Amino acid sequence: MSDPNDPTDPANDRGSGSPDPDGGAIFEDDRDADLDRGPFQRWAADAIKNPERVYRALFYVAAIFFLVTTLFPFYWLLMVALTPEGRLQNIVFTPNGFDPGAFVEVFEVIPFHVYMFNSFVIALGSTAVVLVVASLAGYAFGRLEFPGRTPLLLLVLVISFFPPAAFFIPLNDLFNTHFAILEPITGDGTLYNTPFALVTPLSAIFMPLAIFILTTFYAQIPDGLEDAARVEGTTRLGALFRVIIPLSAPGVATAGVLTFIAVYNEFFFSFLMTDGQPENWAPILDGILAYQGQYQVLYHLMAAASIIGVIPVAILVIVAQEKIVSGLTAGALKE
Amino acid sequence: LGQAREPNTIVMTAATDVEGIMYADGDGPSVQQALWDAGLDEDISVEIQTVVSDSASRMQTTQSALEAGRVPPDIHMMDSGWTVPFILRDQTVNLTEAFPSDVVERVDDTYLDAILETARHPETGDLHALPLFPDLGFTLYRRDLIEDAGQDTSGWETEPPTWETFATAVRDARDGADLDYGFTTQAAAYEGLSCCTFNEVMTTWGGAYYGGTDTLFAAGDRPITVDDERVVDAIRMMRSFIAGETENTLDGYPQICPSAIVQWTEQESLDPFAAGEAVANRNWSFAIAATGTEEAFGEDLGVMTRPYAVSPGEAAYEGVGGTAAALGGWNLAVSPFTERREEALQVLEAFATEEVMLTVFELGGFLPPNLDLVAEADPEDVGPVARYADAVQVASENAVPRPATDLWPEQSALIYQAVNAAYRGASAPQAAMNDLAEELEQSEAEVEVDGS
Amino acid sequence: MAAETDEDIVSERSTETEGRQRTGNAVVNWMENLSEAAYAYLLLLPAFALLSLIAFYPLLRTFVISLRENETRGMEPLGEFVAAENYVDILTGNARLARQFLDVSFSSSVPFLELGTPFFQQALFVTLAFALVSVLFETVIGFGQAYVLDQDFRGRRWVRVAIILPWAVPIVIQGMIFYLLFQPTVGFGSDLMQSLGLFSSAPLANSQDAFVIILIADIWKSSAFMALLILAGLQSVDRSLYDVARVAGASPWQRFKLITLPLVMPALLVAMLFRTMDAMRVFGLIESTAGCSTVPSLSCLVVEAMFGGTRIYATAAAVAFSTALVIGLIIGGYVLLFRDTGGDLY
Amino acid sequence: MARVRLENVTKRYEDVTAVDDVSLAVEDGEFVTFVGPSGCGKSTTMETVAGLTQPTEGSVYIGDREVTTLAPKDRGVAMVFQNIALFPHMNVFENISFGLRLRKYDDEEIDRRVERAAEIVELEGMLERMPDELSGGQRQRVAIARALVRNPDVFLMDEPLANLDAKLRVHMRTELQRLHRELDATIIYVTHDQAEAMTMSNRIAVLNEGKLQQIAAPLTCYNEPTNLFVAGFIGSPSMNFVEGTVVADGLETKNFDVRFDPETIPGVSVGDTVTMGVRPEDVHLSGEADALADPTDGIDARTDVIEPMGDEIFVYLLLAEDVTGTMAGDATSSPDQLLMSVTPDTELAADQSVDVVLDRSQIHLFDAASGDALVHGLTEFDSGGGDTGRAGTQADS
Amino acid sequence: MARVRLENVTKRYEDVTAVDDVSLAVEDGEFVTFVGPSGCGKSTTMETVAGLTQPTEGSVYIGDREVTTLAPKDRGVAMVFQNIALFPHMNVFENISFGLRLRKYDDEEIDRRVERAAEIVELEGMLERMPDELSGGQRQRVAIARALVRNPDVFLMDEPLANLDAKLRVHMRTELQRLHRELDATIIYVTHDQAEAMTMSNRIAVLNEGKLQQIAAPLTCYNEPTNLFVAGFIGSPSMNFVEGTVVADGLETKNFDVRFDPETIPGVSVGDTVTMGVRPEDVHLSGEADALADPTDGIDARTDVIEPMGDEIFVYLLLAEDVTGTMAGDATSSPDQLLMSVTPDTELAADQSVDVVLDRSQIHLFDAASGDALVHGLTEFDSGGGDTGRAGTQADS
Ligand SMILES: Nc1ncnc2c1ncn2[C@@H]1O[C@H](COP(=O)(O)OP(=O)(O)OP(=O)(O)O)[C@@H](O)[C@H]1O
Ligand SMILES: Nc1ncnc2c1ncn2[C@@H]1O[C@H](COP(=O)(O)OP(=O)(O)OP(=O)(O)O)[C@@H](O)[C@H]1O
Ligand SMILES: [Mg+2]
Ligand SMILES: [Mg+2]
Repeated sequence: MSDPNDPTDPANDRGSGSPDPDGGAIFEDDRDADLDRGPFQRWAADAIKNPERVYRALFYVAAIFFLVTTLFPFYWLLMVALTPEGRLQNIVFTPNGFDPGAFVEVFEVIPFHVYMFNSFVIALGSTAVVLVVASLAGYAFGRLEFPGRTPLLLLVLVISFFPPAAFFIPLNDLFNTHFAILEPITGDGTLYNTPFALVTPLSAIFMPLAIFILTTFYAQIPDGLEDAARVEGTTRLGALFRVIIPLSAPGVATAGVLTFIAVYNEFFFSFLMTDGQPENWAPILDGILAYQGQYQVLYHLMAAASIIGVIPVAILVIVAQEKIVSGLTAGALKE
Repeated sequence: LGQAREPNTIVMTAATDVEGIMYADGDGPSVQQALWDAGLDEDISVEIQTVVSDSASRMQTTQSALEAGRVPPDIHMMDSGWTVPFILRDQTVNLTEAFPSDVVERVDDTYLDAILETARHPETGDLHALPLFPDLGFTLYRRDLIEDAGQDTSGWETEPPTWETFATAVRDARDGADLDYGFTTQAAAYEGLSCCTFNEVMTTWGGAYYGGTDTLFAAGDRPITVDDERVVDAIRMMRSFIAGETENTLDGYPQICPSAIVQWTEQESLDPFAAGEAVANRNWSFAIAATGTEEAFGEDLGVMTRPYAVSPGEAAYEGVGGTAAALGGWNLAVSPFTERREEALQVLEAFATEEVMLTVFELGGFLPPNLDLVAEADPEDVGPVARYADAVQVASENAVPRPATDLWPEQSALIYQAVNAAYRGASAPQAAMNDLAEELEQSEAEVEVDGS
Repeated sequence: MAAETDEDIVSERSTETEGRQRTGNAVVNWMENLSEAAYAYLLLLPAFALLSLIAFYPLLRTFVISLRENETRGMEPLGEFVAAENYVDILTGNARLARQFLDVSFSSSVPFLELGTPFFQQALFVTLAFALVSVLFETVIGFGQAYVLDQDFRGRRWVRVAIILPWAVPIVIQGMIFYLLFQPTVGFGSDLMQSLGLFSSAPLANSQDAFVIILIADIWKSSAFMALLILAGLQSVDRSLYDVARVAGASPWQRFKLITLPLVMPALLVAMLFRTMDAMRVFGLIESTAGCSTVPSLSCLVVEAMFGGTRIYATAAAVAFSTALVIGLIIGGYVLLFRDTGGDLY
Repeated sequence: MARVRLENVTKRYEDVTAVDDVSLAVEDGEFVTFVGPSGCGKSTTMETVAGLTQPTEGSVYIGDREVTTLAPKDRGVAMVFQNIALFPHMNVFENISFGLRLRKYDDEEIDRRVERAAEIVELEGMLERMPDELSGGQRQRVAIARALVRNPDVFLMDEPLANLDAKLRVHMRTELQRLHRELDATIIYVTHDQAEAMTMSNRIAVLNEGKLQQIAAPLTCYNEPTNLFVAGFIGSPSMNFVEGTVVADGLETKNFDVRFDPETIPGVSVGDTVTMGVRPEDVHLSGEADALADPTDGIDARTDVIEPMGDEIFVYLLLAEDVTGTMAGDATSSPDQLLMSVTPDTELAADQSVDVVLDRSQIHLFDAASGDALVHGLTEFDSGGGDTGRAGTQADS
Repeated sequence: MARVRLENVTKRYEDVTAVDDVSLAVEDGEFVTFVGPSGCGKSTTMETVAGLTQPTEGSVYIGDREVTTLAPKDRGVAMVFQNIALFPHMNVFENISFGLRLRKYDDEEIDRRVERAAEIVELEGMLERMPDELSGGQRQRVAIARALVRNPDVFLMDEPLANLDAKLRVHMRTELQRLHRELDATIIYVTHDQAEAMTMSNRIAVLNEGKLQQIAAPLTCYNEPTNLFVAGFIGSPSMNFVEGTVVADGLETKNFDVRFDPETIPGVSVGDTVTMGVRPEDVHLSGEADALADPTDGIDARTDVIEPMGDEIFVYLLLAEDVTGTMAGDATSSPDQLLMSVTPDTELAADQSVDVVLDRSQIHLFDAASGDALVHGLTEFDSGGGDTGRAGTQADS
């Protein structure tokens, strides 16, 4: 902050000119800004004190700025939803006409709630699978030493290098292949049109992100806490679930929210794995796209549907953020 | 969790609009009933597997099902723009062989030729899909405004004016009525530009992609004529419409199109027209139904095919020049993988009957592939389109299909990019078309390699 | 009390031993006594089993596909083995694609490389530019957002939801919002930017303008991703370290630079890493706003080749692998660059 | 200049009052140690001085300024935290130099100071280590060094030596004292080690349940505790307390009497219940009574536990015949027990009868009800009330 | 049953050997305290016993089993960590009951045990609090309670009382001792508090730089340290060391001589350089010489710093005339200084001439080179070599 070599720095101007406390002290060359304060220093200190208030003001400005910029497109989307069909013109701050009927119509045109339910179930399932499997992997990568750790971790990353389309042909084959053992479960013996067909690939595709997030967060939990848990009688896995995961709550919640949202809105693989029928586990995006005609697009319905579709995610975020308690490690360790 | 198939159902893909007319709420008419009435076995019911309406996504759905050999669906509804590639990949059932010959004959005789072309094997000429309904491009205009501006529009329905007359009339009407827009059309860089709107404009200027209409479905050894002067002039005219007098435009053609058309597709171009803010609009038959009702423009709506610049006689190639209407529409193809092939064929046969066509037309507003039936339909049921039966007739006579070979998708992308760039003024028309010609030639060359 | 404990103690002793036996079933014991490495491999097994089936195996097959010839006709989509021919076509601008991966030629004049097509129509450049700019902005904005959310203030939970919400919007809708916003008849974005002299009249059809629109749309949505991850990192920082720093005389900026940033770095790096990879695979957003021919990205090429209607699977596979290679190179750069900062992650 | 003053500082958490209306002043250059039972509010008080905690009520002054709401960085304090709190991402050098780097000292100066500080805390070879490669005591030393390198007006040290061994502790104690002398810095110190508190501080502040009990020179607290709490808290092992009733010629307790003239002591009247306090080292075997100026009468006792400590021996005495021995450490709480401290060469066995005397001049009386001190040091009736050595003052309450 | 045995345990980190070839056995039910300077490997040794650290070499046995690679949970140990390591997401109750809940004890039993443990550590009202709402000492007490509720074969306690005040510490000490007696548990304990080590342990293990120096009963370590290190480390303040040369009639040091017969001591011969050690409490004013059985000749000295500690006074003596006083604490390192501890009633002022004597029976001699003890307690030539009290044994080295 205050530069000891800067003559313009008020902190260096020792108004009192008091001699050094003790010539023999090792710290005789005391440049600490705080040591003695004349009136000028006090003035300077007050000026430094003000910035805290300036920071506060800046903070509010930033908060409001972020709120406005993130919410405006939603507001605009709402205006689109409220604009009656076919009058989609010149929308700035108000809808062109006013027809909240779109929010009812979305359910009348197609069973949108079924699509939502499908997406919700699939997202929940995939999130559960991802969190469990990635937690195990994250624990291994983040807290254990073993040969091949870095190469394996990078190998996981490689999956995310590929555009989803790269998986299309083989997976399309795989999921339409008839497996006799599946017949009792899925009816026709293929995974197509079943929730498994969605949960499995989606879990795999969103796994790398979760593994990386969890690896990072698990690695940061101090060893001391895991040690304490193990001496208390947990297994290594027990320590993971009882101590490390709860303490990584921000990371786990984030990985969960990100996975959930990604799967909830996923289209590409869902499109591969279902025929788009709501009764066949088609996800929400199939529903939203169903409002598109060959040449016509029912923008107001799409807007309304997507606003409705976002609600479960918003609720999830509200619930999950309760887990993101701040200062989780406070009071844990003396070190 | 998965669902086993119910016996005796034939699953057919379709968008929600078709699904909406398939079954009746109560005792009302329905397509299913019409199918049964037309002789379909009462045991067999048709189940619609709804797909996203967007043509590109539908093609992907179809493609993934057929590549994986998956059934259901037993019947795929295919865009006339991309039926041929599937035929070429042996992913359809040869109807000429599978149908009883009388049915084949009836189809050959009564169906609109242009749409049938999109459902035939380009090499053998065999029918591999049954057209469900064609669609045609129309120019919609505000008769009242144009007449107010002093232009007589009587007769436009059957004999469209020249581009010059049309453009001047639109400009006058726009200025007279103080509207925001004159003529709205689709010129975004998308399939609709290459297959349809530009195809139409080019045709009315006597130009063609591959030297006329007889070479449309056989890629490989055919001339590339996109760098022809006619084609370039067509672009120049559009450039005039968009930008007024500036570089690469044609004299005598006023500015009548909003510059935003280069990012517009059907919906965006229809909206201003429907809202009364434009004088004319190029669109598909659904737009007639949307704007021709009494609540909308009613009698004030004029419908015609495209204005033209070069008459058929003056045109250098076969089948071009004069007015034109782009051909869209959908065909039904039986999946070669279905175990219910007979039943599926029965369903298709039933679709080929006039009753069913009429029912589809009356309930859903989809033009029957046998366009003579338009006049026969009950005007009460079919709405405004009935009023414009003449225009529909002219359109069917001047329908221009896209050159939907197996290479069309990639060529189409090249074309719409080039045309869009030229429209926007991002490249000079002649240069753009020269480059395009080169690219198309390269693409065509692939076939010769493949073919050999 | 003392006497009472005496008894407890005796009874307790036996229970503890029993308890120990109860938790000690065979599998648990076996797992506990594995060496650290063996245990690590065991934990990685489920993840790698799933990934192998759903990711590695398909990728292998796709790679094989990329080495064969396209067949546009007939049932069989692939022709003969042609080795790297598809790759060569891609890199030389001869692939059967509407927009080329890369289209540069050598010239005699400075700077010796010439673009065959404008910059914004070359998939590689568009993708790299997009990734660079978007990740840069998203990191800064995401950090800002996370920092705001990390503070204590009333209504924080609602602000948090609000800031995260864009990430919850499906890409199609995200695209739709910005498509309509910049549709002159519908939204005001186009007019606004035009009046500022920034955009042309049809911004969605103009590669440059559309690129900016896509950037804005992406930043709007994806900053939330960054914010969420960075926030999680911030929340995990031991608050007592800030006390130490404050007493030591650190200004807010110094606390940020010296404590927050290094401690959040691992989370930040993960966020940036995945954002970069995501940005380099951008497709849906482009498709639903300006379209792939206006702003071609690498993924656009893959999708168009794969689903464009002309059946050129081999080309598609080759483009996909080339894309992955490009991303891999960039990520490799990251890993090298942040080797030290990322702690023991890499 | 760097006088630290608290004025009616109160800090309340939801249901706990951690600091309760504490007012005190630490003079410039003074070394004040806070002592008190665990949880009595020592750390909280320090945090208020540092500015890490805002007092619920009251104000804090450093030098001439009110700093109650001032940011910590502007208060000119350095602090050693009880929970150590090293920066896990910085090595020892970086941890120690943190404050200096913030102030942009030049590298040379930083090196010099860090080296010197590392020398003081005996961490010379470990500057490159990361905190998680250090032992508990090493970490604590880093924390100390981190505060030492800076030259603030006020040092706050919260149990800085808790994890160090006796030798290092003595060394650190000396170093801190020297630093204190040389820098003339004001030091506020928390420790639970009596020796530390005794030897280092100018004054000791005794806190209990958030309230300030006494603030005075170490020996004053030891010899003249203001109340029972301070008397019992200062000194280890703790003072013996025996309750009794004041009678005309002294004090009557359950097992023995102590004679003195109650009239001479203000606030004490016959019939009062008082608590007598005497430290273990003021309990002597009657054989040594000669050495005392003013011993009490002999008290019969039996030895219970004998705890040899090396340099002294603790002897737990049972006064009543029928009492069964309890364990060491609890002695002070019962009227039937006394703890005696004798020199290591004394030969005593457990369960042996002994006769002990108390050093009358070192007997304290406290009001049994309020706990306030009544008198420090008694004099016998007849003898002329000589002021023998360290005690014998009247409690000033 | 729960004998703990380390066999040649070595733990090396990259460039540090934290534990160096340590072999020791802690008998079933024994209470052994590890002491040693900060960083000497105490915690690391404990961690090897708990199974948290794998020794680089050597093996660990608990009871009859080798447990070197066994998981911590199967070793039947409970541990109080030096860094406390509370689970920050659990309240006090949950923290304490963690181990019990893992073992699926029924709720009632858990409640009972936690309550009892909370009582022992005096945390009764705080079971609902989260760790970050506790003071440093309270946290430490939670950590202790967490170990106490379980009933393992072996308790490992790493400085469990470091943050507690003297009173609570004495109380906890008693509780731990009682627990030890009642449970018959094996306890391995680390502390830097000499009093704790002395009073609680059956044996003390002294470590230095990872090596075991001595393991013996507390008084043995105090009175018969095996080497200079142990002698200097045990006892606070530390033993005085003076180097000297053995001559025919005793030892000659710079400032004084001590007479004895070198012949009687094995391993010592005339001309050797040896280090003499004498504890502060064995330095007496010559006025007190009568009380000693065998005092040395008087030594002239001058008082330097005087440090009153309450129950004793430390007097720093300067032996040579020309030495300027250095500060307290450093005395033991110079041949010109001596630290003396006297009773608090002794009246001494700084800078006063005094005559002191050493208690010959408490003088230790060490080999100056190796540091190994040569003899504990000298006898004068003429007197018959009476074994006076606690010392006088030959070093067994
Ligand atoms: N992870 C590590 N890497 C390198 N050195 C280490 C590591 N952990 C401990 N050490 C070193 O090992 C030695 C022994 O450490 P240990 O914690 O056992 O000491 P200690 O006796 O408990 O000390 P203290 O009394 O300070 O707690 C120390 O010098 C320490 O610096
Ligand atoms: N955040 C909090 N919420 C509630 N109570 C708190 C909080 N922080 C501290 N306390 C309580 O305030 C009291 C004083 O705590 P403080 O840390 O000042 O004690 P201390 O004197 O430093 O004790 P120790 O010697 O144990 O460190 C304690 O009873 C503690 O439990
Ligand atoms: Mg504290
Ligand atoms: Mg330790």
